[in-house]
Amino acid sequence: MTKTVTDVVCPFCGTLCDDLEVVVSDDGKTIVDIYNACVIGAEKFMHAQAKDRVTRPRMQQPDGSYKEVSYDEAVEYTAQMLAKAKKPLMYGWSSTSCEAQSVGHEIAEKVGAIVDNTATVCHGTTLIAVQDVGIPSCTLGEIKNRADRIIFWGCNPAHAHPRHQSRYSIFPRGFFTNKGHKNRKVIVVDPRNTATAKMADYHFQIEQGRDFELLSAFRVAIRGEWLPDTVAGIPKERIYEAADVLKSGRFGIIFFGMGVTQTLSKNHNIDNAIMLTKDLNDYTKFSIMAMRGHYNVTGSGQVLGWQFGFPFCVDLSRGFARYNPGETSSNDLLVRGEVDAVFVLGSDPGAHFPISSVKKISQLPSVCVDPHITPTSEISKLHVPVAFVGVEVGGNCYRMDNVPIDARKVVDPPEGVLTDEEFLTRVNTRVDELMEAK
Amino acid sequence: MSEYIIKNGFVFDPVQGIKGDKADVAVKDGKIVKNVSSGAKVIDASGKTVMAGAVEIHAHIAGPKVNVGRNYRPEDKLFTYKPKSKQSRMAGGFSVPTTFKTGYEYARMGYTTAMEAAMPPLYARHVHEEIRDTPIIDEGAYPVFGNNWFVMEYLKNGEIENAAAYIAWLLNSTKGYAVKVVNPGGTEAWAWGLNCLTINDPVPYFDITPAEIMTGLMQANEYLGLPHSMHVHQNSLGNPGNYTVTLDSLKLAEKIKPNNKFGRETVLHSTHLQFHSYGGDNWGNFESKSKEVMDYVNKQKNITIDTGCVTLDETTTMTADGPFEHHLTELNHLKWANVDVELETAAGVVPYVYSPDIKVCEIQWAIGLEIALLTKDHMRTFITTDHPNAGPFTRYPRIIKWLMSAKARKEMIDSFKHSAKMIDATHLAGMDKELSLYELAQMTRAGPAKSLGLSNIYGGLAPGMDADIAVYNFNPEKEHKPDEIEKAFSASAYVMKAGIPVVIDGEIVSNGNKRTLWVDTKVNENPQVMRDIRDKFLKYYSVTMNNYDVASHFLTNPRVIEVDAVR
Amino acid sequence: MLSGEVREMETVTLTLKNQPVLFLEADNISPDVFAGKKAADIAALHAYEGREQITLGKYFEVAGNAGATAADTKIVVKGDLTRVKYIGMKMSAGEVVVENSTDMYTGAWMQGGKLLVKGSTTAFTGIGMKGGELVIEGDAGNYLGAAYRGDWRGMQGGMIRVKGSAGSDTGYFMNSGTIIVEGNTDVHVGTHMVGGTIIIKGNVPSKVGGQMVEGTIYVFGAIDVMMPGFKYIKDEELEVDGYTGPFALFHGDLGERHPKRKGQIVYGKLYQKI
Amino acid sequence: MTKIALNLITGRTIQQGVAMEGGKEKDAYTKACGIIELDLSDLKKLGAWRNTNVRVTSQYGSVVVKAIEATQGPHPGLAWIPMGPWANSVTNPNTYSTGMPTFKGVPIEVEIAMDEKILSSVELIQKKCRGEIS
Repeated sequence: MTKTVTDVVCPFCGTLCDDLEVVVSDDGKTIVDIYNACVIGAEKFMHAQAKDRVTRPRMQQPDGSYKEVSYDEAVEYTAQMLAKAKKPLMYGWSSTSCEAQSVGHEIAEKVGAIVDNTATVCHGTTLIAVQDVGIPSCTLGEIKNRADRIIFWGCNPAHAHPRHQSRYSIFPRGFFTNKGHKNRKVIVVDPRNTATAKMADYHFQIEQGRDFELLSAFRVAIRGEWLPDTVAGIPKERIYEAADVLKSGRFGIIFFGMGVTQTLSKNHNIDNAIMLTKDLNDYTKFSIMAMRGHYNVTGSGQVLGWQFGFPFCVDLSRGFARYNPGETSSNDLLVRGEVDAVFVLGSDPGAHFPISSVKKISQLPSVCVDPHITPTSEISKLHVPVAFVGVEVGGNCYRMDNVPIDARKVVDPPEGVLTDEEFLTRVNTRVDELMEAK
Repeated sequence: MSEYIIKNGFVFDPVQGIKGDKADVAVKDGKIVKNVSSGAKVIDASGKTVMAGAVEIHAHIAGPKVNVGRNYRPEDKLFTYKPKSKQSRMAGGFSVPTTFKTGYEYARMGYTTAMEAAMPPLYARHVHEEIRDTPIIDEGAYPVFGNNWFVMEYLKNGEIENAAAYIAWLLNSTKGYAVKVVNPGGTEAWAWGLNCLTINDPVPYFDITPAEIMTGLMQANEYLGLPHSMHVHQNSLGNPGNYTVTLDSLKLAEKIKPNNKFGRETVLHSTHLQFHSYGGDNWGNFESKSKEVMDYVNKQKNITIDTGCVTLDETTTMTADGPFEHHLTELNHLKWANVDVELETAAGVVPYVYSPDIKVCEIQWAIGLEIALLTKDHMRTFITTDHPNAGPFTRYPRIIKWLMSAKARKEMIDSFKHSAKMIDATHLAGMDKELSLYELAQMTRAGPAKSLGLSNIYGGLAPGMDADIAVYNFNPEKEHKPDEIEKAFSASAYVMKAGIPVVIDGEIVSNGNKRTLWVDTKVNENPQVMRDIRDKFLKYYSVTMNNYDVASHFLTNPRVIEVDAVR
Repeated sequence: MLSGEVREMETVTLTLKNQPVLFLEADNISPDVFAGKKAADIAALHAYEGREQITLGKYFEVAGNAGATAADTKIVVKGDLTRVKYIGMKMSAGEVVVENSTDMYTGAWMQGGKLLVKGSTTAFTGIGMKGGELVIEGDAGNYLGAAYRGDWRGMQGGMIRVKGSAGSDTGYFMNSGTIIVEGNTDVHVGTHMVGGTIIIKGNVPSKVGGQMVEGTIYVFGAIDVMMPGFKYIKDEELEVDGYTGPFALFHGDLGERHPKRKGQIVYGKLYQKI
Repeated sequence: MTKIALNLITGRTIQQGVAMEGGKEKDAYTKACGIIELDLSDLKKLGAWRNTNVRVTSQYGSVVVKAIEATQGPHPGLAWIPMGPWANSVTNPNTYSTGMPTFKGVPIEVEIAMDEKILSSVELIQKKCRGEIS
């Protein structure tokens, strides 16, 4: 006999699909089958079942090998490291629940840490742009129900957010869009002829690194002003044409991704895209949305926001919160040698930071809390395996449009494996004792 | 058994009609009692003013748009952050404080209960997560209904009972407290970039008017007998000449009778009236219409209002009135955030600088104070800043100063750049009314508590009520310079929340025992409404119906108000 | 004080004794904070290394006493200061001379007085500046004279001169005042500028004047890629910081909103030396 | 030995996503991310067959990956390595004081490295951190 858990929330990407059905054995220990998930989401649930999974903390030995230790020893090492450090970096937080983030922030406040999340290498520049010019946006259901103009700028949902187009953007039939795809015109701006571009009515194969110029050109065209013959490799006629397509819609949306946040101009690309959206609201209704990556990177920004007032790069070292990406951002801190310990939870900087930053982590006291073996876990002094959030433990998460959805537990974690929240709570208690002693 | 006795203070309690007599207040196990044993801890309040903990009826302090305001304004926290202490977390933000600062600052001013004025249902979990992280004060949140597709469809067909059943379902799902209406119809119109600027503008596609939405929601509210009345932010907020729209909206209440078991005698709460009492037809001839509006409010007994006083600060405006925020950013060109929420509502956020050098801002400042000073029944007018829209709630002590001291008002007016023009466009300069402490207690304690249907537990010092008590360094028998008034109400000498001391000498001493208020309403089975709900989730929502409900683990110490509307 | 009157300044000399393990936050090194203090009091002022509160005396040899007010206090800072932040932060008067290179936030939120750095600085030099004179003899980093995050009120006044080169985002959200870079800069000069003057004597790769509303930018060297929203208007003969010659005037950013004055639309001005 | 100069961008692919969730220590992850996608014209310039090991070098480091034909081309002059340790061996750490490294738009040189081994993610990172390879 098996049982089916419905309305399961997928803990992979910011699309945060909440319609998965997971068939589990009746002892609730093994996942038998998964429905409605994309291939990546399905793989995530399946990997939780991997036989070779690490289930106990491991401490790096002088020869670089790893030796199994108890959770007690892991808690002690972590608490000691954080309590000793003058300025520890506590990084990650995007693949865990808001409840766990909250406990992490308590610890960070006590030890004067810097709390940064994966936005720092993903949509951090978007957050900077929002701080400079705001952001007119909407929930994904609004797009499904109303949108007839859709731009994907520097993003490739066909690969990064596989169910996005069918659930929310290109294909769904909504209240005012009962013809689905036929109601919509799709524009893709990307230097490659991506899988998403192949589905578009218009593809602008932009000269890489010239998004800021092309966005400006769109804004000039919207105002009907003069333009040079080509901008970013695109002839001005096509730019004026696109401007008319955008103005003639009833409800438009710009989705953008790392193609613009990580490209030269960075926050300025997003800034100008937001201003383009604002300009379009003088003619019709237009919104813009970041294609957030990790399933709860948005939640980390929210919890940091209500607790400290900043969405990432939060420096608590002086007993109050400060913020300034470029100084208090993980890669700048590491490369400049501003921190003396690194705690990573719910992210893999070893794989996703430039190597110069990774080398710094490997030279510092470091703890990696992660269900997986990762490049980070294999260069950290301590690796602490934990239960998969959204598979083996529930918790609140925020979708790319900031809609909170409470992730469900579908199976038990392996015998004796702690959750993020349990491990952090024990570290928090131990840190209290150590700071008290000081 | 924790016992306290607060001795020899000048007590002001409208619930018992006590007007400054020297009296003792006894507390046992979190409640006010007649008397306590000799072992009770004595708090000396001699020479001080004693009131019940204040009740905030309308502020934007928790939820998605508030957090947008925090996250997108790092400059709002620069150089003003309060470090952590042994008892308190670090606390920052001037116009949009963090959740910790929100709890601490309310408590320091003697506030022990606050209501979040606009909860987008789809984001209810977020609102409750912030409420959970807001220390000390009891909180509830008002879900917004005025642009909700279910509501508009039922009311268009005159289906009050179905609207009521849906309201009950939504309050239960979102753990909400009251029926909030923001720019009825106008916010749905905004989804197409449009608006409804009078109560008779039809809503695009839904073919219903704001007047029909407000009337229907008042009827549904009284059908259910909810503790609070319908709470409305009217159409055409902030526009010159909008006072006629305001009067049209208020008049809708004439047809409605209150029906509830909570001692509430009103059917409509009209919020931040300052923003809705404007004359003129452009910013040039912009003027106060507070007299016209307050003349009506004073004689129409089934209405309550709050002021929405402008404090002349740099602040952050935020409202579910999406089209208004777009209008504002077109005026001041400052950063604009907007979120349209599927099937339900929208919200916008824009920073705003209320400058004492700008005529319109000076006039707005005067109108807010006029509304408070023209009030005849202080149990029906409440002091707010529509935090943070007209200014941060941390400015309440300053507003109290202006209301209690004609001298303080004169000093302000004289300091204005356009004082002559401001005087011509307003009534304030000619007003010598000075608010009494008793009237203050009505407007900040007993009044809002009664309007919320909570007069049996909050807003008073009668035995059996919650031991929420504020003691101020303010001797009513002495003369006070204006700034002494502001100082006294900024940092309470002593604040007790449900019998626990939380503030001593203006400093936080405990994170208290905050509770979350919500209204659990029982109605008859309604298969049609449940079918409609399932259908809309299947077709139009982006989350499943089973992932919509806010689970109980999001609420700390829930304080459930039961309503039985089964017929 | 009367014009021509020479004012006697008291001088405090700080010499770095040893390098901090991490970085030193020395926002107290400012004439406003030192004013009225003796050497010993100054050595007792707080500085921060991570979460540890320490005294300036732990890292600096302090010699000399400050004047009675900021205006008659001069501070000379010596030693390798590349791990010291916030020197001259919020100073409103007096004088600070940094003998070598220093780190972030040098002269940040400066309101008045003179700050001279004989070496180079890194990012956020003079951000949120309101007044005074800030001179960097070496190079400056990114966000020179820029706004703090989220603030639409960038540089409000004063004068910044960099003898070497600057990084990206020079004069971000600039409102008023003058920034002169005698060398080159990286991308984004005067982005979101609404007023003031920026003079770049060297080259700028691209993204010059993007989203500019008002204000004036002069570029003496090459611009690899011009923003599409800048339209050539005419040539003009101008005197710019000691150089006189022909410049090509461009109006922009045409993609941005522009105010009207006396019925005329006001544009941002970009002058490029011919 | 021919070297060709290209502009590198990095990012997600669905194979990278699946392999990452399957385990970064596994071969599948190396197969999904230890690659560089080149336009057919650039493969020709390089004189390389499809699926040849190549060495990618930038100002910031060097790494050996397998050259394959662009799956989302054509994009002559543009090279693509899926996000991961291989890409980040050569990406530009300059954040322009925004916190964001420059993961896209990195000038690289590509040369055939037939006999050089493609390391697994863990080997690659460990060797680089220990200074065993540059």
